Amino acid sequence: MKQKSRLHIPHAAARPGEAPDFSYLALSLAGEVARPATDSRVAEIEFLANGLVRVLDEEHVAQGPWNPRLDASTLLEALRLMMLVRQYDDRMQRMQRQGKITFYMQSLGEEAVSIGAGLALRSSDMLFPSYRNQGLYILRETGLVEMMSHCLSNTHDFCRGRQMPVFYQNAKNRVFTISGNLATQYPQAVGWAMAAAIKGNDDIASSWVGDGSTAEADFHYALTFAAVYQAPVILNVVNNQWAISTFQGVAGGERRSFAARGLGLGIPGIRVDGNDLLAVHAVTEWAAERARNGGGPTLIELVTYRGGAHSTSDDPSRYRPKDEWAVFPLGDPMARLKNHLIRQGLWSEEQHSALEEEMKQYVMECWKQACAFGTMTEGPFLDVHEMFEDVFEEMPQHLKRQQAEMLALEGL
Amino acid sequence: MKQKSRLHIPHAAARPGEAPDFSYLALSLAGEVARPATDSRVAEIEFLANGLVRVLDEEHVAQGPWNPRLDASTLLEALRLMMLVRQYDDRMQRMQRQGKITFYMQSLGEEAVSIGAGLALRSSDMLFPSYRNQGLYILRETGLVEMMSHCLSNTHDFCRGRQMPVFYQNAKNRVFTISGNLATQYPQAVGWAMAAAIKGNDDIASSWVGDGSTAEADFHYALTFAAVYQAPVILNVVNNQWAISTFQGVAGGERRSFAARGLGLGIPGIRVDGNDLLAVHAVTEWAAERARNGGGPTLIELVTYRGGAHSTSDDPSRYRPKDEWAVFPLGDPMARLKNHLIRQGLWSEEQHSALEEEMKQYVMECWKQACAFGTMTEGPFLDVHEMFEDVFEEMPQHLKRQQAEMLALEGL
Amino acid sequence: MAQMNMIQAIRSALDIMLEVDPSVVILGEDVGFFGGVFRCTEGLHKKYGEHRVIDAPIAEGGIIGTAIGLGINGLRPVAEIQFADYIYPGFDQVVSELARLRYRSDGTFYSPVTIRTPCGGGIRGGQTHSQSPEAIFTHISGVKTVMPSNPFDAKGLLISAIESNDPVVFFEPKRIYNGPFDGDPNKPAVSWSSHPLGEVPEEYYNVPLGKAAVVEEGDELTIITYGTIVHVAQAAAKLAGVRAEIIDVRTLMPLDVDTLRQSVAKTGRCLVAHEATRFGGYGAELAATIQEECFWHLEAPIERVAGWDTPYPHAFEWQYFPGQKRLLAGIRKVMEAR
Amino acid sequence: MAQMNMIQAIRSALDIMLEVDPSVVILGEDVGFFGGVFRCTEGLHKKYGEHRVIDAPIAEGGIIGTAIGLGINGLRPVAEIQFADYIYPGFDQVVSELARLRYRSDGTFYSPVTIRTPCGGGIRGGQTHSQSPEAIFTHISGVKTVMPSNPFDAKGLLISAIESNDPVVFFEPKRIYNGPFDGDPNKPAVSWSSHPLGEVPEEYYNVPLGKAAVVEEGDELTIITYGTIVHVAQAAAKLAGVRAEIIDVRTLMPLDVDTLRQSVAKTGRCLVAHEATRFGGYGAELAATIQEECFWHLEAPIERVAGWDTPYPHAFEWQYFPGQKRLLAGIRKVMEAR
Ligand SMILES: Cc1ncc(C[n+]2csc(CCOP(=O)(O)OP(=O)(O)O)c2C)c(N)n1
Ligand SMILES: Cc1ncc(C[n+]2csc(CCOP(=O)(O)OP(=O)(O)O)c2C)c(N)n1
Ligand SMILES: [Mg+2]
Ligand SMILES: [Mg+2]
Repeated sequence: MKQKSRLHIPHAAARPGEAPDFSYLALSLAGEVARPATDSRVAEIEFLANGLVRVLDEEHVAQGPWNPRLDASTLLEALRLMMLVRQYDDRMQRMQRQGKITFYMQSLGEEAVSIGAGLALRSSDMLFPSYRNQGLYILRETGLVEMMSHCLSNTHDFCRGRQMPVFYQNAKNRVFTISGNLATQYPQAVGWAMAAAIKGNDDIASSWVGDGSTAEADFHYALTFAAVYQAPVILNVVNNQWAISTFQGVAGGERRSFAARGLGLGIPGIRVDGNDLLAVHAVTEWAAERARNGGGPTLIELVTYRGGAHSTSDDPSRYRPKDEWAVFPLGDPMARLKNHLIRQGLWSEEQHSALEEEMKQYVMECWKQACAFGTMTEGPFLDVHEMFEDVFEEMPQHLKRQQAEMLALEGL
Repeated sequence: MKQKSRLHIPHAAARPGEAPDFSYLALSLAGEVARPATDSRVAEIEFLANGLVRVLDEEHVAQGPWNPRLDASTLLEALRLMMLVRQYDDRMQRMQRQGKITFYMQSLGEEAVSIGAGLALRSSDMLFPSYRNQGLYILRETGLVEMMSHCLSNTHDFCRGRQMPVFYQNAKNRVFTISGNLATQYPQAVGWAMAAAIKGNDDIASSWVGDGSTAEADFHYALTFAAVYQAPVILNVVNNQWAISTFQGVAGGERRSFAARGLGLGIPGIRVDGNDLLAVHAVTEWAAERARNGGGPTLIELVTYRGGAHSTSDDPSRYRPKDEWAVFPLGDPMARLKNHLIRQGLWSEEQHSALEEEMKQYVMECWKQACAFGTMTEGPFLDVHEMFEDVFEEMPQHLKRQQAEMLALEGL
Repeated sequence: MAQMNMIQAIRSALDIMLEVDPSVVILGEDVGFFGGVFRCTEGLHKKYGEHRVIDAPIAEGGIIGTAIGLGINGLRPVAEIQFADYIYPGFDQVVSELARLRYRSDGTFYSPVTIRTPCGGGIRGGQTHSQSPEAIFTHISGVKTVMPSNPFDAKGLLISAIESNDPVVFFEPKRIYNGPFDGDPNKPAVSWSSHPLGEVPEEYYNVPLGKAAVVEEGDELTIITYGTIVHVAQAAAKLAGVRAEIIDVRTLMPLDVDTLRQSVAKTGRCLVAHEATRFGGYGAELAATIQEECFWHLEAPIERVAGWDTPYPHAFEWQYFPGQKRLLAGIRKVMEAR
Repeated sequence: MAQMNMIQAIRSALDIMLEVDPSVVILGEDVGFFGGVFRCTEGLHKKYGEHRVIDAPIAEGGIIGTAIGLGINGLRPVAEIQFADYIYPGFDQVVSELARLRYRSDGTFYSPVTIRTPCGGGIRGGQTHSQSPEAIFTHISGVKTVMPSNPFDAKGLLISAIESNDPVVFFEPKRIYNGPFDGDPNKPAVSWSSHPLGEVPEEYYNVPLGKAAVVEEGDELTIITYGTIVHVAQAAAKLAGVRAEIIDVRTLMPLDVDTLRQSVAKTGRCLVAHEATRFGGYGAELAATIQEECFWHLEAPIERVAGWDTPYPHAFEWQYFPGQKRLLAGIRKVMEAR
């Protein structure tokens, strides 16, 4: 090319070897952002998409109008769940490293996103998670043994070995099956919510995608249909700053918050500190109340940071500074809630380490139980003939033939 | 269902038999909306997406900062082109009714959208039109005989009978080939603009879709990529209030303007009176200057009304009041420009009818010439063997075989 | 019994299902107040209300994606894609989600969506209003594919499709909406009233998915086809003067192999015909299957007659369309091969 | 000459094309700074700059749609779709635009886009990281479809694809990125260095599109396949002890029918094999074509060995994958049929 390129290419704030730099993150103080009525007109509450709703301040005290005023038991339950998610992640990550499972994805540093929202919703509300919302499955009592068994594709796997690890499901407790295809759950959640409205009940749906996934068509479909039919749905964008190797600017986050994406359709947006469990709980409650009362959809951007690698197949040291998380301005959601509880005299370091120990044991126990249902190397194994089931409600002739052919070949 | 549905269903303001009602249309006075510098920050110019940029007032006088101050010859040229588009439409519509062509789509009432924009852009700028932008092809000297020949699929058809009527093209003068698939040209225009930026020249691209088409994925892709790479592109949404039988609310226009759709990505939006040629010219000029200077994309919503049926296959009397257009608050773009010229003493009713007469003759002449290249019933006809060409650059063996087989069957 | 064209038969099926099953909802572009560009939902919006017959934004992927969600929440959605040529933006939701939901969740989640879409040419629609993309759906594990060739089947198969808990892509050959078409565009159009299968019961009935229909019995040649070409094949066989057994596959996936096998075992000669482009088309699966199942009975290569491997050109619609001439040539080729 | 695995060979092709043709640009998810999740573009971002090796938003349809625009404006885009399982959101831009542009504009517009995408299983990727959707592209008039089975072909074919003014969908069987794979997951992995076709020239060369390769000569049986299964077929044929002629189709569309015809005319027996699901798969086109072209030479029905008609299950990857056992059984069936 003769002339120099004039194309704008978004640049990550820091790459390996450079000093982390989060100056691009617009922050607000805890308590700074106002809490409007849930029936406010969108035009009046656009500020929610620009500020950052925060409750916990630097001294770990809950501040301002968004303080959900959760009782001690709820707060302790939230901490327990976040700890459990982290312990679960830690164990499974190591099991993958030891070759016990084929693949794993942690939610390290994003635990408040799932736990804060999950606790603010009703058990009758339907959840459409992404693969980094294991917290929602744990909170909805999917059972660690069951989740581990899934990751092992063993005889106790709730999807009978059909999906690779971390694609959980829990129909009984209304958590959808995770898809490997990004964002596809988003319009499905809107459709589910439309059905709830058509039936005339006040169930709502909530779905989660990552910052990078917002570029997909399904994000646009979901926002459009949700706006047109005023579907009772909460659409969450988990902005953990990275999409594998590309930072959130490559998804269009350089000029405006993801929370603002729906404003052009008349969908209110809330930008929230995703590492502040109280704030996440509060904005979810706000959006749920709005939806239940016929106020339609809300888009929530949860600002957080992907503390670990994208997945066990990924090596982030190739594309981002190793120490970024350590200096992330919104800190570690678990430490922040823990300190909040300690500060209130509801919790202590001793209790914390004790519970942590206990959990390590419990998770270890669960892993042993899960392995009893079979591992990749030792039986019991799933019946191979089952691989032909559930393609259709009833197995058509050609699949019966293929099944017979396969069993014969396997000498079964 | 036991309970009553709570789903929100958008309702057209008026249906057949009801009185037209455009009270939902937010209007501004001519000259009311400010004209910011083209290098303004998006946050400072959001008002452009809410107001309605207008230049011509009720007295047909040009008002305010958006007045492009076009000289008399340009104004007369604009009027001439709009008249020509309408005459062309009128002739082709009647030819379809007489069975001379298989299909047709008018742009009745939307002529200023194409002519106003086309005159404000450089001939080196690339245009990616929708099927209702015939004005752009006429303005870029595609030739009525050529356009008619295309609609006849005759020996002079620039796409050799490959597409149905109205899917024009003009590579030489930089107007893209129209696709039957809605909105697909939108990300292509962004890609074209990205290439211009990569090459380092200051060409820009401009594309058009309808209000209904904004729900398609390609609209989202285009906005996202344009924002991320700050592509030098103008993205136009022609809001003619209807998408076949569904009104613009079904596309998400109930709560916010289409111009606001890009704000969440940091793309400035301008809502403009699409029936005011001066206003259309002015906003296009503004967006073009911004793009050329590295300011990136602009989304322009052109508020207009589809004066005719969706296409010759459509019957609007089934879904909208017959007299809607007559009371549309933004009137008829051609009448408005005509009156503006008359008011300035640059034009007269006599001259107008004379020119109209002249044009009728000219268009009739063109039709005759086009028919000389073949009609649906009388030759000359295209060579049928050509239907196998251009699937690939060189015809592969299997197509050569099929071609031979076909020619044998046709006894050729 | 009543006289119905295919549009009326489809509307009747939708009407009955909306009536008998309160969980049935329809959504699509222009299907509501207007009643659909081909009028298949005319009157249903008024009769069942705007909450059950829903005008959707122009987003095929959004229509199918939300339909999946409606289905997961206990409704039984029927989505209309205005033209099969415009189904591609919704392809991902069909392949990656609709078709896979039951499998990946071990049957705990599924969505009984039916996708109706008009297909095929012969209406001067050019390359973007004439396509027959059935083959890209028959290759997808987890969705059933149907294409009726007459009003009676259209109603019965559509009712089965809606009642099925499996997703179904239901192709409607638009050229024969108003009457059967034997492939000769110069003949005056005939209406369904003159055709036995234009006789359609007003009330509920169904035609099971997965069963082919022997349209004409014969012992010299088997012609396997579906949709519009069924009628072209009948005309061509008559012209050729062969005792052809003509089989209308009706359900493309799952395929009724037994009916095909029995016929070809009897005739020993087979022609496969469809309107879609030839290369990698559904006819390839038919031919591959037949030679596997009936190789020792075959007295001649299986011949494929299909649309050429080009887009559907506006000017040469009738040279593109596999009409009587092409079928006749195909029949002759199979009959003369030895 | 150098030893290259398939990733290095693909990178070398991209490197050379970026070098010799300033209009070549690469875009895709994670292809820039990071170098791609499979490392195929590693180092190119640094070497040629961020304006020619571009990190794209996660939107396959946007990547292909903008790539088309880049191509219309004189650039030569190479788009990477991270996994073939994720190409469906871009399907509409491929079918309705990329494949049709030249035709609908009478050749005045075209866009020479190459779409690279890793496909196939055998890497424990489950149903959304293992698919082989080539058949839905081979059915689309206007796009060429390629799948190499070794580093030498991968580089040569990719260079031809990029140089072609026709759009090409270039499938890369990810299981053999690092070494040939004979279908036995229990054997220790072998690297390309031990394989003759792991010998790849550093410099420019091309392998023409549309030409199949006879991988092994034989006169008892013809095995037609491509991608990973080429290596499985070689192992199975050895096990079976048949003198099989093994043909690697390489370019699926347009298909090199002559090479196939000559071989089957010689052997009289034919097996078709691929990893993709069987029903309506590319193997159907191969079988249909062969029986048309070689019917009178055939001594047995053409056998198809393919992935089962289910999604690719994580737990039963090796029961799903058409390995040596399945090919062996297929070979025996064809050889014993009489
Ligand atoms: C349709 C589709 N395209 C690409 C991928 C490959 N992929 C998996 S995760 C991922 C990054 C997603 O980033 P983000 O949405 O920010 O979520 P996060 O991983 O950060 O939680 C990509 C590109 C996919 N799974 N699906
Ligand atoms: C992908 C796709 N879906 C559906 C259609 C059918 N269709 C053609 S025009 C049209 C309405 C478009 O309305 P709008 O975008 O407002 O443009 P207008 O006709 O009003 O100018 C529809 C649904 C199509 N051509 N392409
Ligand atoms: Mg992310
Ligand atoms: Mg419109």
